[in-house]
Amino acid sequence: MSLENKEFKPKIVAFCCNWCSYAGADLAGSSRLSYPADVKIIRVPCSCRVNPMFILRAFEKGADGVIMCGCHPGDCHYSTGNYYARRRMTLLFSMLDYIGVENGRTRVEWVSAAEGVKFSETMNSFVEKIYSLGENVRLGDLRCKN
Amino acid sequence: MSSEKKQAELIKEISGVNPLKCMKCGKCSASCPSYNEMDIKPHQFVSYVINEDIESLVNSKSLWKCLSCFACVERCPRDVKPGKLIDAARQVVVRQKDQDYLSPNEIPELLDPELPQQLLVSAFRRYRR
Amino acid sequence: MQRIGVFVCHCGSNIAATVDVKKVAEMALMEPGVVHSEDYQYMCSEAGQAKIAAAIHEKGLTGVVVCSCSPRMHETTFRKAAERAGLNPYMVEIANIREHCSWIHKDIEEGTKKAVILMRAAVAKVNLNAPLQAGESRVTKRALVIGGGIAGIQTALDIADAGYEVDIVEKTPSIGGRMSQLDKTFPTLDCSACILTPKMVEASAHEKIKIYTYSEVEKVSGFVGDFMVDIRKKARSVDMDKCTGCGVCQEKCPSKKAPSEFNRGLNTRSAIYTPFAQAIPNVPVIDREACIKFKTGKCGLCSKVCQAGAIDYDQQDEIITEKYGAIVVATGFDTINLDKYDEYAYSQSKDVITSLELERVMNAAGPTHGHLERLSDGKAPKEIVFIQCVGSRCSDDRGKPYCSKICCMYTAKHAMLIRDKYPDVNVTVFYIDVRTPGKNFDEFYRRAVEQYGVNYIKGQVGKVIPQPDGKLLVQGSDLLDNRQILKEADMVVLATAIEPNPDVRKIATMLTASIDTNNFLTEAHAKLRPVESPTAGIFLSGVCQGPKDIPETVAQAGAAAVKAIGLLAKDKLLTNPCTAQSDILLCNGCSTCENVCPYGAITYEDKEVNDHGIRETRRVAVVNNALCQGCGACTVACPSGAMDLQGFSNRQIIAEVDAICR
Amino acid sequence: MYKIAKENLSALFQLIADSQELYLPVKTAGQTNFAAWSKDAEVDLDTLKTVKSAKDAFFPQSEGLYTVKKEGKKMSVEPEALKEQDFVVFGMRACDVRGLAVLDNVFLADPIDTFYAARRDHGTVVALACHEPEETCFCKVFGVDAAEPLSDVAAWMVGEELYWKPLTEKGEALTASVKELLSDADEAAVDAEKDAIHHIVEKLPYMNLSLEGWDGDALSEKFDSPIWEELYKPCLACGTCTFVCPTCQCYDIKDYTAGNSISRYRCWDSCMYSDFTMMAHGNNRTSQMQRFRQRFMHKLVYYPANNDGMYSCVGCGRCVEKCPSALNIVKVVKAFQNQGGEK
Amino acid sequence: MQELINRAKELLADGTVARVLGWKAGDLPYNPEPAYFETAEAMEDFVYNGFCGANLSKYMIEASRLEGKTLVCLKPCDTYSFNQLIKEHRVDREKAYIVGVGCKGKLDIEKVKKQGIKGIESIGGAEIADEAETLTIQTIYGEKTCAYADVMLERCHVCKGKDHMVYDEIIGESKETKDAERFDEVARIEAMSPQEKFAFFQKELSKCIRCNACRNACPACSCRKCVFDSNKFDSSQKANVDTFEEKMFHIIRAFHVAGRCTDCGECSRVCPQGIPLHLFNRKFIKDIDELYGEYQAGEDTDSKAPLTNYTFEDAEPSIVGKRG
Repeated sequence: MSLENKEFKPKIVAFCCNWCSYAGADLAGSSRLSYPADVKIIRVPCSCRVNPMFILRAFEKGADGVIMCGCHPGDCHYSTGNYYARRRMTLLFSMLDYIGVENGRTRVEWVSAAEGVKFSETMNSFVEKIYSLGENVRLGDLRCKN
Repeated sequence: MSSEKKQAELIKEISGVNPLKCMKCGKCSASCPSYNEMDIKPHQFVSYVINEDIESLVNSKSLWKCLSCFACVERCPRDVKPGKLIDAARQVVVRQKDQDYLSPNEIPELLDPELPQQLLVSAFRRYRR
Repeated sequence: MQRIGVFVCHCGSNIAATVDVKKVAEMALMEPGVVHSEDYQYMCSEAGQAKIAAAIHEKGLTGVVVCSCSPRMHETTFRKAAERAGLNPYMVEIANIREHCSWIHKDIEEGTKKAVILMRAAVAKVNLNAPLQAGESRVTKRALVIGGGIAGIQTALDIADAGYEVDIVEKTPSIGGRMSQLDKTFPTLDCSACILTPKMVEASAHEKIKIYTYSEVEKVSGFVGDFMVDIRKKARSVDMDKCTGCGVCQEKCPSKKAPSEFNRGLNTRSAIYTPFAQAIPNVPVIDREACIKFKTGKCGLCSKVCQAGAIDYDQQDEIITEKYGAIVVATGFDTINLDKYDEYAYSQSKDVITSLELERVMNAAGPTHGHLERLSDGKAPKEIVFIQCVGSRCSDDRGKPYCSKICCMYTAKHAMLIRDKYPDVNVTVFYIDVRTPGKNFDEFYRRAVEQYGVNYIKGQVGKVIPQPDGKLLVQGSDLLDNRQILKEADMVVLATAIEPNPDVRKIATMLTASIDTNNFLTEAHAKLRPVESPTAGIFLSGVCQGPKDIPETVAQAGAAAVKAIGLLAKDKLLTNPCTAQSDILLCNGCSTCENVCPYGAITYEDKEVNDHGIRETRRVAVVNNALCQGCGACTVACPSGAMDLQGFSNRQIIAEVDAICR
Repeated sequence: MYKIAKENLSALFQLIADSQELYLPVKTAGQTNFAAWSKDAEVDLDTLKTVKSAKDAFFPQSEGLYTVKKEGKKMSVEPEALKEQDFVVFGMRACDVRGLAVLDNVFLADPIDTFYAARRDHGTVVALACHEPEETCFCKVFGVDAAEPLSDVAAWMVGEELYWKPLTEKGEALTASVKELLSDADEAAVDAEKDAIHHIVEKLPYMNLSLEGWDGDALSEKFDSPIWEELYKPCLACGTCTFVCPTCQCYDIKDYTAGNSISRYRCWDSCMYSDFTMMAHGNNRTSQMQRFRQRFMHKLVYYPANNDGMYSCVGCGRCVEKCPSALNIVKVVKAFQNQGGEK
Repeated sequence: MQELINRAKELLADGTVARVLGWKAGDLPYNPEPAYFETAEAMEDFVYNGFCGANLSKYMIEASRLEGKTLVCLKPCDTYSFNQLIKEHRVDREKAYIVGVGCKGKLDIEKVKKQGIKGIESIGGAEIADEAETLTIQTIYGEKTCAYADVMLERCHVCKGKDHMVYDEIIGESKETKDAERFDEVARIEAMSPQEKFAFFQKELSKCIRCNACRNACPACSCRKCVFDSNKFDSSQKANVDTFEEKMFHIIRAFHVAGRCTDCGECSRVCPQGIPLHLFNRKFIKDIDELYGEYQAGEDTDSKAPLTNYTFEDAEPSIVGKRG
């Protein structure tokens, strides 16, 4: 890893649904399963609440990676929310890939309330990926780069 | 990785089977037409792979007694397919023995007109994947 | 501009060990809108809550941020505390600096930095919070039970006994369900009919219970406390008020070729029929597919012999619309189709039967009048083989991945009953595992082995081969003895997997109740809310939620009833105020939101709007707050941003994003 | 009068760019617009009209005004610096040059727009005569001569030569700085070119458009005309006409929050937009008809009323080419003519 | 065209329709404008030729609120948009009398001019009835010609077909103009390296002037107030201050019309900077077709749109990285 990368502290936004993934993150916390502090979680009622605008907004404002977590398909608290979210995110990610944004910068994982370990592992691997990709330069507003 | 472990992994890879899915119901052994001639029974193939005792498996009589009728593959409720495992074990042996491979287009020239058609079909069925 | 107070909890050392709480409190004062900040040992304690209340009073706070443990833990605590101090509870937000920060980080500098950012995000959100009021909705004090088996009957009785009206909708001509088809019940071996029939009678006689048999739920609208349900009463062709249940019509009916549903098709019934002798109501229906009168126009014999003049060939389906406050689903189960298991020769031999069919064979009212005999030739069997887990615990698409739970016990029951009544018959059970958790269950199974000499063999059957002499050659394996077994049997009984009644998918869709891949209805919480559907006002009773035996079903039925009673006992319901709201000035009326709403909470109305001086009537979305659960699917589906979610608004979430990325 | 061989133009551009910024028509992804010169830029002087006019060079589509920074509870305001560096805009057309005069009347009148003024002070314009004016052109209607690009330096492209004539002090200064690449020339070739251009202009359909009845006094007569109700109908309310126009000068002021700072910037606005001049109480133009009317009334009535009869249209014809619904100022003028005829 | 005019006059006369929505001849040979005609006399100015590219479905949103029926001339591809608008309750089918007009491909004057043809006085061969394969263009520099197919709009080369999806009657023949595969260009970009993709879109989008022509011409962008004009997301934007804004705008616009866009090509047609905006929409269409089954928006008025639908087995978002 280059010297630059050592100094690089990525900003990572994680959208977590209230019923599964946020609880999974809580479980990771109470189980003391660590993951890098670069990840900051935003609680949403359901993965279907995550608007592509939020994800682009995060990148605009300087995020280096955005991950969305929700209940496993079939387990949505609102029964169908994550199905819609899955299609929306698939299309959005595909578009970002299409315009040349590295596709590792976005990810969706389904994490249940019981999967503290998975939550922590997911975050660790995602952060690692973002470190390997380095700073997000393709999808940000220059004015936010201080 | 020990060579036994490697071989067990290889068998899993070739067969595409996850032996841990086995719930030890024995339906494979119940279905097997060669059961009585086998020293290691079909349901035991699975545990030999799990326990990475490939040595015993490849040296068993069963390895060559399996008819590849695939009754166990068809009936296995857990998608474990012991027939595929034993088939994969044979592959491992074949590869170890450094034998030549044939490509399908070489076969016609080597064909003995007396060769039973069934043998061919069975061979293809076995090795198509 | 809000006046926000930030309260940073130490949580003893849980937070304070890895987060510099003083620093977080100090940094909070830099944030826009923050007028007060402090830290305290235990914010959730009485004293901590008092600090929040004091600050609300003294500093005139309009918003509160508590940096503490997960909102899933204490959000309600702090919101209630704020409410007691006169602040709208929805002006409180939690920054989770324990589970999401202090507990997973070791470095205090890193932890503090992150805690500050989480605090900032919460402050940014509160800046945009608006006071929310929980709405109220009324409760119709009447419950609907879908399904008239033991689960439905028990639920209905319990609700009715609490003094509320209950309607049961049953698809078949009689209530009773699967239990009415059973002969004896484990582990006590008492007669199924003897314990079920009194319940059926009690239900039908109960003044608070109304039973719609031969009826189906057609449409459900509305929401918790106020469901509107259309019930289709299928044409019975018999006037229920006039019929005396004498049964003459069934005797005289010349069409007797229809397979008897009640006897699992093992024998036939007349075209006009009651499914079984103790049917309730004891009023027959005409099977129009089988009836000669309906097929050819000629006959009419039943009408001629009916002294009550109850036969009515012109009867039409009738739609009844009724309001309910709560709905209990008790749709039960059926056995799976065995077409894909041709190795067991089920469709080839009449002597290979399912356990449910065996129940009918053993039953005095069954096709053999209770005599154990081969259905092919009527001979008494000498050798019977039971095969367990047929279609259960199966990971391919032939069967079901789950354990059907009841088979081990009923097979022990069957084996025991046969050995008891016919000691000369050999009984062999091929099993994978014998599962007997339950009171007196394992004792029961051991009795079958030890007292009755049932031969249990660990190993599955591979194949059943019908022999020319009518015998069945069973090829199985004995895994413990490591041998293959070839056994000649006279009869083979398959412990067939059970699956939810196939109709339940349609019903779940109508109710917007969630359903899993196996068609079992999903409970709101696997452990803590096992009898409630995630959809408010929908409760689950019996096997529609998961495989169960009778005592469990009855227990769950009672639990579902209590939950329903708890709902019906309320005069008003408080609704979650974090619901979607449509801005009528921005709404296009495109129905996209309506299409993704899992609750049917969005409807469209033509409304008069005043858009900057332009008055016109527009088709706009209207959210029913009582129905909306606040998932937010609509807010993203809405292209114009007209639909927004209170408490998690677009601007609030964006403010959080901005604060984190700052 | 000087000249330079076309093949030496890149050397000329390099020389200019050595000492100051140079903007000129550059083709990017198939479209030609004014952009900063670079070695790799595909300079395109053959396309008559850039998509956007050269207005950006003096009045950019968006420009920062000031930034507010916050550290802790402390705030600081940093105004955006005014243009301090000299620059050259090469290849503007006569109509666009007139466009600058229209903007000058707005931005250089009291109170002076300092951002614009600074750019005007530092900018030198080399304008190019239109070799082949097109059917969408109607500059002549506004007294603009496509053959006489009156700016700091006027230039003509004739055959393989570019003729160069400084007209102002700034023009002379620029000429002096690139003298080494220029050679003296007589005016004969240019005169012939001018004749040829005039000859083409005579044949173009819009060049004789009559603006009779359109002046600063025509306010109520035009404003109240029922014709607008018909004219605006195909308008999709996009801002294409506005953004390609060399004279449209309306802007909006907006704030952008970038983490710990807020930058206030201005950006072009369009009177076609529903939120144009939106105020707290709402909007004083509530219908698209009103917004549509505003654009043309401004160009042909309000502006002349305040600027000694000068129209704020220069006849560049960009709106004629680019309107998605094929609407344009010529159609508006003609519609009123026809109406007059019928009455 | 005369048949169309006669029929329109008839329908106006017998009161079936209150107005006709079609095109009015422009003052140049290639700039007819969308127009309403309320009388037989006004119909004198009616024109329908190869330059009548505008998709009039969009205008029907407003026309649906007027008294009486509007006769609207829709080309085959426009009818998809109309159907989609019916589905979204944005137009009233009862208020429209749809005349499906024939189409033999629409022309792009920019492409004519790109061939170096200037000083245009008149254009022959653009009439629908003409069988001509070439356009004959009179210019002040003399007569020029160009092949019809060479100057057709991009969308006509990948024409969805000559059938009208919804109509009351059809007047005029349509011609098959498809001579390219719809997704070829998208596939070409997909095959690029991330750097190339980024450079390609960066270059194209750098031209964007945020004039909103694409949005305002788009029949799927039928919002009363666009999110980019409202403060609902703090996303109100007007200027191209930073390249990000263009990306945000075009991605979100494409996303909002995903599953609703009929690929009518208006966005690309109207873009003053010639940005191939259809490449965004078509990317989503291609993805939807590949991941969720073929779906053509506007083919009907009642099917579930891909983004308001789902199956349990839907692809996971990670498929994006796996497809390579």
